Amino acid sequence: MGSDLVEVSINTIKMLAIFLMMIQAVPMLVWVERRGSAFIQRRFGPNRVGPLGLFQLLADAVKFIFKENFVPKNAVKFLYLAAPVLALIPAALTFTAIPLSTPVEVASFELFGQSWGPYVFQFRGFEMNIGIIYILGVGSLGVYGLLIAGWASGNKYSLLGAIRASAQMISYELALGLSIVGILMIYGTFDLVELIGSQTGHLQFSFSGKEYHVGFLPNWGIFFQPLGALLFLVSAFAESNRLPFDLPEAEAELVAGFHTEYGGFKMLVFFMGEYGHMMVASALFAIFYLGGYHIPFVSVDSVKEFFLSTEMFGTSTLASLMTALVFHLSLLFKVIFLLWVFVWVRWTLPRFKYDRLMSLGWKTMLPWALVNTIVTALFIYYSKVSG
Amino acid sequence: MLELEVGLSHYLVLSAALFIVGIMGVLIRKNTIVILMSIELMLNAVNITFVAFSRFLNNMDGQISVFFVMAVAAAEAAIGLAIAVAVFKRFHGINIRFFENLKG
Amino acid sequence: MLDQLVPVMILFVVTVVFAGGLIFLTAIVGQKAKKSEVKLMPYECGLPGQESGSTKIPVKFYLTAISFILFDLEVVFLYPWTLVFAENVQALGGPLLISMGFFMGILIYGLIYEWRVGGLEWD
Amino acid sequence: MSLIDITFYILALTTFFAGVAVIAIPNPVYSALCLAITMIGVAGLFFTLEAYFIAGVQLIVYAGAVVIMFVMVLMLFDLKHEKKAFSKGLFSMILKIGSSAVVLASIFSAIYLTISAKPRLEEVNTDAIVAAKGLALQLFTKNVFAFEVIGILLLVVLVGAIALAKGKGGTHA
Repeated sequence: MGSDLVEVSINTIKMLAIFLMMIQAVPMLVWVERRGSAFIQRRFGPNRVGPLGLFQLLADAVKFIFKENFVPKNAVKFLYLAAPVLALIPAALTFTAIPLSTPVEVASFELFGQSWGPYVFQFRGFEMNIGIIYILGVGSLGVYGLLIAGWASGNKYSLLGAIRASAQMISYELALGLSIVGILMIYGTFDLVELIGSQTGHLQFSFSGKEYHVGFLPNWGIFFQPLGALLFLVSAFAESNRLPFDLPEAEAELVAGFHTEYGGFKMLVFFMGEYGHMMVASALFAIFYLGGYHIPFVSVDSVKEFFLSTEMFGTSTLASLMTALVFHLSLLFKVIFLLWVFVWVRWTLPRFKYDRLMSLGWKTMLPWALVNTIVTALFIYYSKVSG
Repeated sequence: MLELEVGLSHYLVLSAALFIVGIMGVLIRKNTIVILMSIELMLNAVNITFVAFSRFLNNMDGQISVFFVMAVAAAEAAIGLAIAVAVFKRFHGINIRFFENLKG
Repeated sequence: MLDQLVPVMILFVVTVVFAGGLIFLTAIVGQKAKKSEVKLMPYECGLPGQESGSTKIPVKFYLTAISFILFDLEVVFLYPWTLVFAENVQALGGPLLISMGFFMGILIYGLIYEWRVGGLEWD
Repeated sequence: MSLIDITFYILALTTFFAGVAVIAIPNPVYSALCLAITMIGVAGLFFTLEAYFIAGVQLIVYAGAVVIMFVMVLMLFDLKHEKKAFSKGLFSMILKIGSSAVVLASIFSAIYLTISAKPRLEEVNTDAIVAAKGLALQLFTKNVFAFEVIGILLLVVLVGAIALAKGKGGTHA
């Protein structure tokens, strides 16, 4: 968190800002989902409250706050109320560990008669040195929220729904872990910033000594690991219980599965957790396969030079801040596109039956992930060794 | 004797305490699965000692043995639970006394 | 070490305070309706629930949990392997490939065995 | 009492009291959840010992797989609240607590007598990826044999679990 008081306080404020950014993004995502589904089904989404229905979600949030706080009869009161919070914690802890943009260098400046030394602020919640292992570890804790919600609400069906949801989540966690192994083998590091750094410039790779340069394609991970990207996306859908994998909470099946007994604001916290997982999954996909916050053929220094030349953002601090914002927008654009894919798939694909869903996880995703790992290992071996 | 500056002995004291809690769990409880959990507790206490010594002696062997302890503990928990479920199906309860009449 | 662990703890506390506080807020601010017996019944979509004591939940789920643990261990052993493999492929490429090939071969055989024996079937 | 000590004491106390709660609470589902808290606490302790990769693996393997299996199976059994969770017999109870106390006393005295030089925990801030690479290199060069034996062990456990699960019907067949 840095050495002196100023750095620590700024880092804490930055972390809380990114946490609030995630929480605040949930109503926007719900709005995108409702308008998107309306667009797909050729009907108008919410458009009464405010322009284009943008304040509809604010109205919903206020309505949820005033709903009655209801605890069913044979529910375990403490765990019943704690479950939504447990569902939100993994999403919050993983989203703040994701690097959102290039670091901001602040030159030393004079303020209140004291000279503050030069700082470098990472454009992320907090700087986690084992990156992806931490995110996978905390991500695998997401199942507790489901299990406790299903068990504590004292309802037979919600318990069954919770166990089915957790069985589905753990089965697809295997394919998720294995698809990441493919990418790690190519870039050879756990740290996400290093991983993003090695995805700049145009697509080039060396195979047994000869260098291949593909001028028009950016050097993104998706061209090295197409199968891995597909596996990652599909298991990301299953991890956040999104359609076509949301059988355990489908209305028709088990009466909304593990959150049958939840209503009002507790339901909204569950949505925050689900959308948080969706944002983490799409941010990770953007980092692994779409080059993170890099713009395809534009290097960080050229953007910085451009801002230094303009007179408004002349000073080096403002220039590095503006470059960070530009690159943050590029990551944001990729994440928003992927979130649209989540919404788009939800309203076009039908839902899987439970045994088909589990057999897809174990009998197709896992074997293909193993094949992908083996092929990548052999490819790297032959491309490096015989050269 | 009691310094507040955290050193190697603090970690050893904590892992000893956890180990004793694990032993007590195995001795006191009658539910098989809670006994399996207290065995996991004991293995975790051993892991803390391994990592503490590997950190203070600056040598990686401790962490490698933690890796293997985790693998064996996970395998043991899996098999222990499979046996507990098999006993539950037969005796409709997983009290430790049902395990006396296992054959062999 | 500290500038990673302290933010995680701060954020954990902030999330719990934020979400828990809002839920507690709705408990205070929300409507106070009279406690009616029927409303508190677990939701059985209309049919009055027959409390049949212990429910017959298929035990298939624990086999999925066990095979998940075993294959998760395989994935966890793959992570350090990728670090070593990516870095010194020239020097150690061959023996590394053979050792991990043997390890994954065993576990792939385990998966095939489970598939053939029907461990992955869902009734 | 620098920040390192405060974080250590917070994590140590949560781990210890969650550990005691695992064996103290009669209802097994609560003790499984307290076991999850212990595992996360131990992962935090590994962090303070700068064993970052092992802390991540602990989170993935223990907190994210083993304890979830315990919680799922306990929820499947749906045991009614266990009245007699603890073994009866006052004399045997005294014997058990006495023997554990003797073992505890011997361990504490061993620690106190042998740790003459009390090395302090100061931050070495090793780079996590370099440490993980060193660990991995040693794992796959020096201990390759043990690594293969772990593979065989996992296969044996898988075959054993499937054989045990061949039984018919649900939990109340």
